[in-house]
Amino acid sequence: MSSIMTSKIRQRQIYQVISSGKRLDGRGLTDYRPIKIEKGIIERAEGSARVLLGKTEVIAGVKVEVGEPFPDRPNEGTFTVNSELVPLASPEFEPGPPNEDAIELARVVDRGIRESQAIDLEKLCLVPGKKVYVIFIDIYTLNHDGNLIDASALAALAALMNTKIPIYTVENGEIRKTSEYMPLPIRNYPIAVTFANIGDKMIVDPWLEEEEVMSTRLTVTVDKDDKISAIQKGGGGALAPQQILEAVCIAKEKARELRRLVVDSLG
Amino acid sequence: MSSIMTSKIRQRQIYQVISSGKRLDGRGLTDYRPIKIEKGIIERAEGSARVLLGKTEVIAGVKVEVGEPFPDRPNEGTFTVNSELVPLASPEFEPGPPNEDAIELARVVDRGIRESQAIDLEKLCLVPGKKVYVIFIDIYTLNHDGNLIDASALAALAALMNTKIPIYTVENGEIRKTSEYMPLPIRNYPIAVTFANIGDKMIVDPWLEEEEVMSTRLTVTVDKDDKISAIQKGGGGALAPQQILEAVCIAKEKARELRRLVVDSLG
Amino acid sequence: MSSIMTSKIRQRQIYQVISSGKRLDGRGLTDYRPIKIEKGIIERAEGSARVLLGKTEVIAGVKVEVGEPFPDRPNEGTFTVNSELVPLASPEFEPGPPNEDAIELARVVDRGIRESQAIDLEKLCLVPGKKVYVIFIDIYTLNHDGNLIDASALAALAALMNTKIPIYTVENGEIRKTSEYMPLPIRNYPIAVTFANIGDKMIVDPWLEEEEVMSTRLTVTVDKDDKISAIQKGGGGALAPQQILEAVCIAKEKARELRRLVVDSLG
Amino acid sequence: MIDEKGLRTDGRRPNELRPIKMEVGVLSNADGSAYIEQGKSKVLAAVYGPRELHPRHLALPDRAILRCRYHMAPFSVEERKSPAPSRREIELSKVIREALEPAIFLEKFPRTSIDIFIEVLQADGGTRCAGTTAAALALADAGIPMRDLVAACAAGKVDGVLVLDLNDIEDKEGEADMPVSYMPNLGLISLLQMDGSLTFEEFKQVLNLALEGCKQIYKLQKEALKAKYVAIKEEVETCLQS
Amino acid sequence: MIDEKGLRTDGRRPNELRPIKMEVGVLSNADGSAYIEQGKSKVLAAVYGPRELHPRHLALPDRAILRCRYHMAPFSVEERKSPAPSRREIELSKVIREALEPAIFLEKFPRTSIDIFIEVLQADGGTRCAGTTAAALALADAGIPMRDLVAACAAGKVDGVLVLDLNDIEDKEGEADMPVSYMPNLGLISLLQMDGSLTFEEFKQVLNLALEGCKQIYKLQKEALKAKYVAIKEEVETCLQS
Amino acid sequence: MIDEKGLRTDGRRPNELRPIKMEVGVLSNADGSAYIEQGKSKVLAAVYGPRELHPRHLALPDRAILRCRYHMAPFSVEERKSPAPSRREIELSKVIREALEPAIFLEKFPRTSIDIFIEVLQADGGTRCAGTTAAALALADAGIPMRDLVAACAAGKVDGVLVLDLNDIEDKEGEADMPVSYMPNLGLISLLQMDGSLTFEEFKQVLNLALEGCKQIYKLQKEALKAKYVAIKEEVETCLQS
Repeated sequence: MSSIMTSKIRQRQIYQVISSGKRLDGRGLTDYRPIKIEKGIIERAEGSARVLLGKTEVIAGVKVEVGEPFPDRPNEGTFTVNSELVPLASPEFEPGPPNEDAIELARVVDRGIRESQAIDLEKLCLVPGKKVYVIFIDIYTLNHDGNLIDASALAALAALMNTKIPIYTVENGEIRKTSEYMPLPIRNYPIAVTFANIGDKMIVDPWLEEEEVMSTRLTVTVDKDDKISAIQKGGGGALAPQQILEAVCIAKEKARELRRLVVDSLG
Repeated sequence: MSSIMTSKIRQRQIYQVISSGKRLDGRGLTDYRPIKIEKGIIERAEGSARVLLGKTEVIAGVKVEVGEPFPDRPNEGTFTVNSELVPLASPEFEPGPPNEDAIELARVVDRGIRESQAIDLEKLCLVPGKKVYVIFIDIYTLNHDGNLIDASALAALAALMNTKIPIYTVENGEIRKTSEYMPLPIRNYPIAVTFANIGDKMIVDPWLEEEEVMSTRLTVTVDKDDKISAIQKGGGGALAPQQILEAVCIAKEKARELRRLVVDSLG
Repeated sequence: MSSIMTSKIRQRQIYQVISSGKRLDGRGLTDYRPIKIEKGIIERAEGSARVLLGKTEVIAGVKVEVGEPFPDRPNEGTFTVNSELVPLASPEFEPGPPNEDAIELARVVDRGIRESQAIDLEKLCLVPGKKVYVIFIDIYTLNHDGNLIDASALAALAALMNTKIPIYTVENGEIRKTSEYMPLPIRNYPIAVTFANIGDKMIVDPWLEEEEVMSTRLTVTVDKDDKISAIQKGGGGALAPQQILEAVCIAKEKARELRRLVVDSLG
Repeated sequence: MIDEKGLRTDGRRPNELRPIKMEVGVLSNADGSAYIEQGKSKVLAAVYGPRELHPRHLALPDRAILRCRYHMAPFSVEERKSPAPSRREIELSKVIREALEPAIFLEKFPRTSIDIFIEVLQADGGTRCAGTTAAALALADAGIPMRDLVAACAAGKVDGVLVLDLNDIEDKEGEADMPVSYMPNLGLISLLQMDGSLTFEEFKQVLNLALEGCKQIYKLQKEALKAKYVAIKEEVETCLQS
Repeated sequence: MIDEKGLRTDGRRPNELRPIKMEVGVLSNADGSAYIEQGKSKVLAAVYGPRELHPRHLALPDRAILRCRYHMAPFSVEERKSPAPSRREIELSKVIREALEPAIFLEKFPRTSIDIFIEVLQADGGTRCAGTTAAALALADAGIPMRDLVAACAAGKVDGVLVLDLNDIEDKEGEADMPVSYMPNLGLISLLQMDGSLTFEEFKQVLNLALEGCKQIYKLQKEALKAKYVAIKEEVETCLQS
Repeated sequence: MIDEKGLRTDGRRPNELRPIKMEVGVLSNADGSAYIEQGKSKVLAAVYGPRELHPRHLALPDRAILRCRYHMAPFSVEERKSPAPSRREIELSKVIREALEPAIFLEKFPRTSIDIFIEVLQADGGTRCAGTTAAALALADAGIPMRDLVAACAAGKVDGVLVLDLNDIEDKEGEADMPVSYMPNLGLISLLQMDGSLTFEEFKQVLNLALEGCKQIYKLQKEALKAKYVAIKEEVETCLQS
């Protein structure tokens, strides 16, 4: 059990079944696994959510502080996305500072949120050039069964939608925390849709064993207006332009489907 | 000589002698080795002391700076305890950042000082919320022959009692260093007493070879009013409640004995 | 090719030729390899230069920021020298923080500039005690074929001579960047001259294979007034006092020669 | 922090545990896992091993190496915590490892490692005890042979009253906090720390109080383990019937 | 950033590359190397290998390991960059490695490593593409057998106009940036990233624009390789004649 | 810093060493150790080895590896020093190692390491020299065969006067500082650094002054070594008589 590396035989099987247009777990090539989104699970965090994508489990927590804006954006709050592949989630994960996989994961989620302008950063300024809200989005992988990007992006978005930030009063450039809270101003809903290329097929939401077989990964992040906010190719393979165009098309549909789930879960 | 790991035969010998109520170096089970405390050995430090506990040798140096208080304690100075197991002290010690042993050592000493309120931190405030004295207690192990905790706690206490801090004048929130000094305000004298469990016996002040044989370590820190300030069990063994209660009783007596030594040495 | 370690046979050959007063590449014992200095190669940096010393290639870039002075030098700008032995320069170099060789290299170059007072730091003060120019000199080794110290010192000096710093206006302690620039105030021209001791000979400007054979390295930095600003012995060998005195004499001549090159290249 | 009725800030009596929820086998990748909620503290533990050790020269010829990491999620505390391990986390990792070590038959698995990972998802006091309790469950869930379970609970002194299972504010503002772990069948204490100020008499009482708490926790651990096996049995039966 | 004549800040037409200079074999120690200037971006790449791998247990029995470090010189950007690798540099190192990997016959060199080092000496946008382009040349220069060269180029959208090969200000202030690497003979894309906001139709056009750019870069790569062999040939001939 | 009588801030004549105290064999765990006080500078050195080297692949087949760490205690200087090694400490560790290396018969102990640890307990100038002097004693105390002792001392220029053995303020405010280490029997210099400003003629004189200082230090080293053997002899005799 400690090694979850898939055997060669199993790998060939996965490959062959997908070549014939099916998947070992019975899904269609562009079907997601069952998704469950729970909000507000960490009461101490200003926002939080847990996402189950099949057996993949991810928690995102949002903490809000007050800090300084970036010099070139004096009127905007800031946010950072951090991802930790904690070692309880997989025998392959090791303690220590984030490796390239964790960093790529965080940066792909970050770009989806940033480029779709999901957070209205201008509403997060308290004293221009001096004090702004600083939003930390921490993504914690608890069980890794494939497609961490989509699960993480979903968890981050759900946690942001669940976030309440403390209201401050500003007097003479001094800020004071009140006991009131307001929702984090969210104005877009970016959804990451990840494909795995296996043989000549592009499948959606690969699970762990499929990831071990895939040659290439492609993540397309689509915003609420069907616009593409971010793309990331991963893995050591390559794709034909036509494969990419088809994936982008499918991503648009899938993103709508998933967006409905997040919005519903937060009713 | 480079390896100071005790041989199996020697280990058995230590074990058997202790089982019969004696120790290889002739001490009784609750006797300390000879203790020597020297104060003021580092003139450049605001306070310092060297402790010899048998062949175990530890130096503590105190440096005093001015810095900011913690936000939740605006009227108090701060202190930190740091411990370094420098590689000249033992073939087992390696250069690099403090490992778990060094960190535990520092934190046990820290808790003894903190919980007994040995330093009157409120007297170390210069400008409330802005400027306070910041005390650094650095513990340096020079030769490791067992029971580093008690030696370190003694050295830290002696160094604090030896410390003179510069007097500042405060005008309009601006501070200015004067040429005057005053003693660091000390109001309690916590003493750490460490036991090793070997067989069914609890012995005091284990030396290195005894530490290699012990199953469990227990440190009880007692303050000047015979109150317990801190306890730390270490090592991979376990103790019966009765053993713990007995140790705590003995610790009270031993702490008085050692406290006298520190106070005398600073006469 | 991946290993550039010289074979034993080759090493003996180098040794013997030098013993007879010659060098394998035809140079005399105190000759430098051909030197080429190019200035201003990095337009984004405030100053930059590339030095080719035979096949050894080094780039130095200068960045200028505004920061705080050191507390004990409130009226002076500051500078730091940093050196990176980037892994594309040699199969022996590895990614990661600077090792002892890179640190020594940077500190030897630093001392030459600092002790000869090459930069007029007092002219780099904007608001005494608060705002000064902060100069970063970054030395990048691109190809390592021996004698990195001399090449780095030359590149650093040339880059400094090429540096333009933005002019600031100061009003009520507030500084404002103007669109004007002025040259960095340079008032001395320290030149590092490095010797390798091979057999009983002291040779100048060792190339990589000679460095592998040398027992000791000696760097003498000489300023524009023929004064010695810095010396550094390196390598695990030792030198007779007479060898050192002779080297210092030769260094004076060589430094003049090289200084002319730098000044000319910046004409 | 104790009102006129003798009740605590969260309405508990002095010798009362917080509401506790335990679940075993919550993570599919780990060899064993457990989740515990104790009041608002939420802690997850996972065990990997016995497994091959890297780097190999660390392996011991006569027993398994036990490794333990206690780690807090950045969002688990009031002010965001940097993910880099703090000195406190390093100390607690050691203390918890040493609390579990005497319970495990390490000698049965020479040359391997048993790795325990504890993640504090939300911290409201008592997380080292909750982590120890959960880790013991995860070890059992991984099928690692043990001399006894390890049950952990703190007791202490708040506003002059001796209390069981301190929450965060009681820990920070109270007079003493004493985390204890106990192996009830062996009658042995494997984790013991204290900070604060207690007379010898008080110490004795607080220790006893903590041991009582441990015994209650122990019962809950047994139930949680049983619940998992019942669940598995039901699953198997459903499977057989279908 | 597009003027009334439809020209860009640096005077280029939307579908025009910046002036590009490539040179192969510029470093004597590396097994292969290349230098590229693309506008004001200046990037150096070197390849070491196939060579023995340390530590050895990382070696693979059936193929070479490809390693890649993309790194920026402290003086390469407006504000001095700390030499420690940033998260961005770590991500780009991965992305570039994965862009080159499908082009290399790694299976020909089991148990070895091939190490690619990319140093950005000056950054003015498009450095990951320039780095990929230069690294592909350095691999060829090192004589490593390849399925195809890898040519990289970004395209994007600036002030509503779809443009090729964005410079720094266009990247930062524009609406979208999409770096692409292409293996023209294989017809495959090996690097693809995008950030910004594009409709599906725009995405299609930007992708095509980027591919056109890659094809032009590919031609320049071939010329640079040829130039080196001509230079070597001339050197040899001069040598023979003398 | 030189008064009208030609005396220095601490009352010394220009060519006078500070009061020096040396003691050999001061630590029981180390294979060799020594303590030196030179004015207010207090330095401890210890040697471990020759001993097996970890990791083993660093070992050399034909000689021992010499490793050296020069480190300052946080409380050794005016403003508390972070315990992490500074760039200065890393450089001095290298320089001191290279000063001692030519004195040791490393070839007698292939595949081992000899580790030197120098701890500056209090710094008042000249600590790299004091550290080198103490380390040489510790090596001798460890019984490691040496070609010669290594004695170190600085000389320099302060207020226009050439002086021996600079203290902290003379080093910082003076015109030049030149640390030197010397092996008197071999007549060789193994550590040489200088910073400041000296004419060629001054350099010559400062070098000679430093060598004179080294020779005096060398005598003190011999006495310290003798003192230890006398002490041991006495101990043994007392032991035999009792």
